[in-house]
Amino acid sequence: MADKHKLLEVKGLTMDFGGLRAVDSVSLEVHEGEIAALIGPNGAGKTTFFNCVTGIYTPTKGDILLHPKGLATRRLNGLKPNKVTEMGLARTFQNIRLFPDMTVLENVMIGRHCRTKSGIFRSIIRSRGVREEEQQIVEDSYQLLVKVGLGEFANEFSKNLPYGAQRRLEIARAMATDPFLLLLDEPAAGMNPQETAELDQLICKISEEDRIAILLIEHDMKLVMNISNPIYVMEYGKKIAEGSPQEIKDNPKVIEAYLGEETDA
Amino acid sequence: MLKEFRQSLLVSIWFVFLTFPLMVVRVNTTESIVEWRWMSLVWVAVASFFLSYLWRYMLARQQAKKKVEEEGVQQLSKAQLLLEDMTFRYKAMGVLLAFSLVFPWIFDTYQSTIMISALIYVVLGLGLNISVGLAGLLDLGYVAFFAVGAYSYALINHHFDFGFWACLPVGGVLGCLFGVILGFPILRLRGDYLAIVTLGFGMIIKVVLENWNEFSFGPSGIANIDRPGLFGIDMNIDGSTTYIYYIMVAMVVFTILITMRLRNSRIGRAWIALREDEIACVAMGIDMARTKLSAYALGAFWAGMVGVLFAAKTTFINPASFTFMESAIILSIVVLGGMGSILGVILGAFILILLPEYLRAFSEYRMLAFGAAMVLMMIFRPQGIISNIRQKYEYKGLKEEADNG
Amino acid sequence: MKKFTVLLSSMALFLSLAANGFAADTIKLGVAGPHSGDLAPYGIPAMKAAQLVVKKINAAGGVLGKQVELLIQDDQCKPEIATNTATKLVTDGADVVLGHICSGATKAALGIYNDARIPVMSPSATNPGLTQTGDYPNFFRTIASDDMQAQLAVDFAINNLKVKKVAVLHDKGDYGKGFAEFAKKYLDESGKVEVVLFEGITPGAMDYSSIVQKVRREKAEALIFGGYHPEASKLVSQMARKRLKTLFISDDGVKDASFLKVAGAAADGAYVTGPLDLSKVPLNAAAIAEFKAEYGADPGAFFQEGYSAALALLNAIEQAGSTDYDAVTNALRTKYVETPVGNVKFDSKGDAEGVGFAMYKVENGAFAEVK
Amino acid sequence: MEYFIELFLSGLTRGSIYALIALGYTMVYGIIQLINFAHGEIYMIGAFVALIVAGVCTIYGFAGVSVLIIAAIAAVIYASAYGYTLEKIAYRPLRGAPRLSPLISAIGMSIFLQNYVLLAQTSDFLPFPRLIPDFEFMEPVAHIIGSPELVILVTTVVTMILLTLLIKKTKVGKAMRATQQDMSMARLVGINVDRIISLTFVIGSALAAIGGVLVASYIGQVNFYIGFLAGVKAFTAAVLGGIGSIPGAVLGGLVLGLTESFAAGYVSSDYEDVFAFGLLVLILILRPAGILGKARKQKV
Repeated sequence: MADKHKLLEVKGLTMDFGGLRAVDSVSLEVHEGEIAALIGPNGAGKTTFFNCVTGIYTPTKGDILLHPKGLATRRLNGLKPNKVTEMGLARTFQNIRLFPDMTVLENVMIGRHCRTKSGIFRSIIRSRGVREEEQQIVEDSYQLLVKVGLGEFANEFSKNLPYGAQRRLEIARAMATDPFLLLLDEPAAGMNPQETAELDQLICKISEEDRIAILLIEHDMKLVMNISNPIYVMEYGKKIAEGSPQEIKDNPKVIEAYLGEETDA
Repeated sequence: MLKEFRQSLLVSIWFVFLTFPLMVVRVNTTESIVEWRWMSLVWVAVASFFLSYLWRYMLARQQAKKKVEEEGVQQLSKAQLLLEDMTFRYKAMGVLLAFSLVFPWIFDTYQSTIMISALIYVVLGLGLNISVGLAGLLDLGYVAFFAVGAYSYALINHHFDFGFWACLPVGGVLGCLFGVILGFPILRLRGDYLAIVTLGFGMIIKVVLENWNEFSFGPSGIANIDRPGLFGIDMNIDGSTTYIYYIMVAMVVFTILITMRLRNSRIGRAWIALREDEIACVAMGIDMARTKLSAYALGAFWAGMVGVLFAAKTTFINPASFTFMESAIILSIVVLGGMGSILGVILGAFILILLPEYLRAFSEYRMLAFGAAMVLMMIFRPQGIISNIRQKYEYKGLKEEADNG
Repeated sequence: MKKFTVLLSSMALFLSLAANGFAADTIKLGVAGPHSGDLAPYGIPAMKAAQLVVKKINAAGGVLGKQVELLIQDDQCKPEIATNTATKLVTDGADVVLGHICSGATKAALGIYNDARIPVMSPSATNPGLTQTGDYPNFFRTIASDDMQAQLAVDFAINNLKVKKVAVLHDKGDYGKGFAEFAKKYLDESGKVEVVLFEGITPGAMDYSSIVQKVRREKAEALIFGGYHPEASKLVSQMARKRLKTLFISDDGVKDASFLKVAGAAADGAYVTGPLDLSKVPLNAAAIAEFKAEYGADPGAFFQEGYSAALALLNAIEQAGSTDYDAVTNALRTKYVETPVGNVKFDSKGDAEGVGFAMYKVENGAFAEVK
Repeated sequence: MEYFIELFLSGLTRGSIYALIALGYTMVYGIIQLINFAHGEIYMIGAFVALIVAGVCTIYGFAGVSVLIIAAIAAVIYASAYGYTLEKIAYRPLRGAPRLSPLISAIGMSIFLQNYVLLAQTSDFLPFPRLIPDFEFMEPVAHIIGSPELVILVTTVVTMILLTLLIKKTKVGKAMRATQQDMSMARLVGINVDRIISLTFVIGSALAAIGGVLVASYIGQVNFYIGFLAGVKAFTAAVLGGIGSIPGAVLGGLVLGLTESFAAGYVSSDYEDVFAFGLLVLILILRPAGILGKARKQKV
C-alpha cells in the first residue's frame, strides 16, 4: 500500500463554529485506487470534514493537500468549491442537492461545465466548434447516465426521479466533472437493501473501470465493510480509529461508539 | 356544505371588519364632514363571501396537482404539447412575424406607437428574465440600466450630435458596464439582500440624475433628442413611427434569438443551475461570482440598449420616467409570463402593457390588478402563464432505444 | 431600400390625407392631460373647462359653422405616454390641442404636434424653456412661466421683506428645482442678498427637521421653496415646531387649498406666488358659475387657464377662417380674445401677454393678495 | 455644539421610528426568512386608520388625549388584523415554495395595498390632527427637541422594553424563539408553529402601526404612498443591524437615522438617500451579516 500514489492528504484538520469544535485535528489519507470510508455516529463531524475539504467551509486549522498525479501539490485550504472541483475532487451531498427543475441529462451536463469552455459570445454565435462541444457534452453525459443505470430517464425532470435514482444521479453528476477523487456523502442513505447492493456494485465499478479513488461517508456498515479499505472512524469531531475492516471491527473504541449510538436509534 | 357556508360567512364578516374604516368612512376634517359609504360594505361582503369559495376550491386543486406531480407523473397541458410540436411552432412563428411586419400598414400610427411601447417592454422583460428568471437574481432596480441607456443616448446626442445607430451599441455596452460595476460588490450577497441593494441602486441613480445638473440637466430632463435616422432621409411623424416600429421588431427578434441561444448553452445551463441550488452549483465547478455577474450584466445590456430606443422614441427624457414602479412593472411581466420562459415573457408584456392601454376606463385599477395578479400567480401558477419548457437533447442512445423498442 | 421609403412616404401621405378627409365635417379640439393617476386633479379641471366651452360654442352654432368635437386623451403626466397620446390625437385629426398639463409631458409631445403642424396651448405648463428656447413655434400658454414667479418672489423678498440672507430649497422635481434655480440666479444677480443655502429635499422623507435646523444655523431670514404643497406643509409645520421664525416664500404649486388644510396654523404668514387675482374679470365669474351649475362643486387647479385656452384656440380658428396652421397661429398672435384670465393675445414666443403673477400671504387660513 | 445636538436628536427621532418598523421586518425574517415587503404598507394603513378614527372622533365631539388613545388603539388593532390577513393570504400558501415566490408575492401585496388605499380613500395628502399636545415644560428647549419628539422617543423606548420582556419572559416569547431557531424541531415539541408565525405578524404590524401614528401626528400629513419609502428605509435599517436580530433592528434604525440626519446637516440633503444606501452597501460588503447579526452557516 505504501508504494501507491498518495492523492489526498489531510493533516490535523480542525473546524470551529463559534465555540463549538466540530472537527478536531483529524488526519486522513486517500491513495490511488482506494475506496476509503469515513464512518462514525451522527454528529461526529463527518460532513463538516467533507465541507472543509471541498471548500464550502474554510477550516480553522490544519492542511488539506492534494497531490494530483504528475502535477504539483496544491493546498486546498480556503479555495473556493469550484476551484477544488476543477482540481479533480468531486462530491455528492448527504441531503440530495440536485437541480430539481432541470432534466436528468442536464443535471449531468452541469458537471461538464468546468471541463468545457464556450463563453457568452461564442454561445451567441454558435459556431461549429461550440456545436460540436455541446454535442460532446450531451454524449458524455448520456454515457454517464447509462453507467449509473439512468439512461432511460434522461429527459425526465430530476425532481420526478425516485429517491434511489436521485442518489445515483448525484454520483453521475459528480463523475461528469472528471474527478480523480470522488467524495460520497452517505450514498446509501434511504435506500432499500437491493438498491444498496446495486450501489455497492456501482461504486466498485467506478473505482475499477474509471480509476477514480473514492472517499465515502456511510452509515450502512455492511456496505462499508464490503467495499472499503481503509476505514476511518470519527466520534465527537475526533478520529478514534483507522485501519482495515477487520481491525475496525475489533476495535473496542469503535464498538463502544456504535453501541452507544445503537441504543439511541 | 354547511361548514363551507359557515367558513365563507366568517371570511365575509372578517373582510367587512377589515375594510370598514378605509372603504366606508371618508372623513373631511377641515369641514367636519364624515361620508359613510355603506354600499361598498355590501360589495365587500358579497364579493368576499363568494371569492372565499373560489379561493378554497383553487387551493384544493393546487394541492391535488402537487400530489400528482410528487407521484412522478408529468403533466403537460394541451397548449404545451402544441408548443412542443416543432412544425406548429414554425408555422405560428411565421404567421406572427408576417403579422408584425404588416401591422403598421393595417393599423394607424397610434396603434404602432402603442405597439412600440409594448415591444420595448418585451425587450425589457426578456432582459430581466435573464437575471431573475434564469439565474434567480431578484433585481428590483432594473430600471436603472434602462435609464443608463436612455441618458447615454440623450447626452451623447446632445453634446456630440451622434446618431441613434452609433449610440445603440454604446447604450447597451454602458448598461452592461454599469451592471458589472454595480454587480461586482453586491453579487456575493444572499438573494434577499440583493433585492434591497438593487432597489437602493435604482433609487440612487434617479437621485443622481435629479441632482447632478451639470451632467444630466437635472429634473427638467433633456428635450429634442433625435429620432433614429435613415440615411439622412427626412421623415414625418408617421414615417418615423413606422421606422421605429420596425427597428423595435428587429430588436425583439434579435433579443429572442440571443436569449434563446444563451439559455440553451453552457452558460444558460449554469445560470439555471445557480438558480436551483447555489451550493450544488459551485460544488460542480461553476464559478458563482462570474456566472452571476454575467447574468446580471447581460440583463443590463438589454435594458441599456432598449433605453437608447426609448429616448429616441419619446425625444424627451427626465428622471421621472425611471421610478421603482417601472421596475415593478417589468418584474411583474416576467413573473406573470413565466420565469425563464421566453414566450411567456413576451405574452406577459403584451397583456400588461396593451390591456391597460385598450381598457383605459379601468386604468385606475391597473396597479391594483398588477399587485393582485402577482400574488395570485405566485400561489396558483408559480410557473407563469407559459411555463418554461426544457430543451430535449438528441444523443446516440436515443436512436438505439428507438431501434430496440 | 428606396422602394421601401417610397412606400413609407406614400403610406404616410395616404394616412394624413385620410385624416384630413375625416376632419372636414367638424373642428376637432384635442385635450390631453392627466385624467387618471395621482396627478389627475391637475388635469381634470382643464378637461371639464374644455367640455363647458365646447358645449357653449356648439349651442351657439359652432365655429365657422361647424360643430366642435372633443378628442380627450389621458397622458398621466408621463412623457413616454404623452408621445403616445399626441400621436393618437394627430392620427385622429385634431386641428388644435389644449394641453398638456405637465411640462415634461408637454415637451415630449410638442415635437409630434410640430411635425404635424398643430397649434398647442397649455393651461399649466410653466417651464420657461417651452417658450423661450424658440424650439416650439406651435406652442402657446395661458399661464405665465416659472421665471416670472421666481422674479416676483425674489423682488418681493428684497424690496418688501428687505431680507439679506436667504435659503433656497427645492423638491428635486422638474417644477420645483426649476423655480429654485431661477430664484437663486435672480438673488445672486441682485447683489443685495446672500444665498446661504441651496439644497434639494427628498419628497416623502420621514421628516425635514435636519434641514430646518440647517436653515436656522445659516441664520436665513427667508426661505424660498420650490415645489408642491405636501412638502411645503411639512416644512412649515416643522419650522413652527422648531420655533423658527424664518419667513417662508414659495410658488404656485403651494398655493393650493390643501396647503392651508394640511399645514393649518403653521401656514399663517407664509407667502406664495399665484396667478393674478381674477375675481374682477367678468368672464371668470361666469365660467366658475357655469362649472358650479354643471358639477355642483368648485373647479380645481387650472380651470380658468383651461377655459381660456379653449376659448382662445377656437376663437383663433374663427378669426382665421380656417384650421390652417399659419392662419391660426397668426390669429393667436394678433387678435385679442376675451377670456377668464383677461383680454389676451400671445407674443411671438407663445406666452400670453397680460397674464402674470401676484404675491399672496396666508392670513387666517386663506390666501390674501399682497398689494 | 448645539447644532450637533439638534442633528443628533432629530436623527434619534427618525431612527427610533425606523427601528419600530424595522422590528416587524426582522421578526418576520427571523422566523420565515421572508422580506415582508408589504410591511411598509401596514405602517401606512395604521396611520390612515388612525386618521379616520381621529377625524370621526373629533367630529363627534371627543377631544384631546382621549382621541389620541382611541385612534392609536384602532390603528394597532387594524394594522394587526391586516398583518394577520396578509400572512394568511399571501404567504402561508407559499410555505415551502422557492424563496423567490413569497418575495414576489410580498411585492405584489405591497402594490395592491397601496392602490387599495388610493382607490378607497384618496391620492391627496390628508391633514393628520395634531394629537400630541405641546407640553409647557418643553417650551424652553422646544427649538431643539419638541414635545412630539419626546413622545416618540419615550414611546419607542417603552415599546421596546415591553417587546423584550414579551420575548424573554413569557411562554409565547419562548415559543417564538424556539420557532426561530428551528421550525421543525419546534413543531415536534408541540409548538403550534402556524400560530406563532401569525403572532409574529400581528406583533410586527402593531409596532409598525405605533410608528405610523407617531409619525403622522409628528409631521401632520398622511397619504397612500408614505409606506413605501419608510418601509424601504426600515428594511435597510434591519439589514444594517443584522436581520433576524431584535437589538440589531433597533441599532440599525438608530444608525440609519443618525447617518441621514448628519449627512443632511453637515453635507447636503441632496444626496440623503444615497448616503443611506451607500452605508447599507458598505456594511454588507464588510460585514455581510449586519452589525449585530450572526453569520449563519448554511447547512449543507
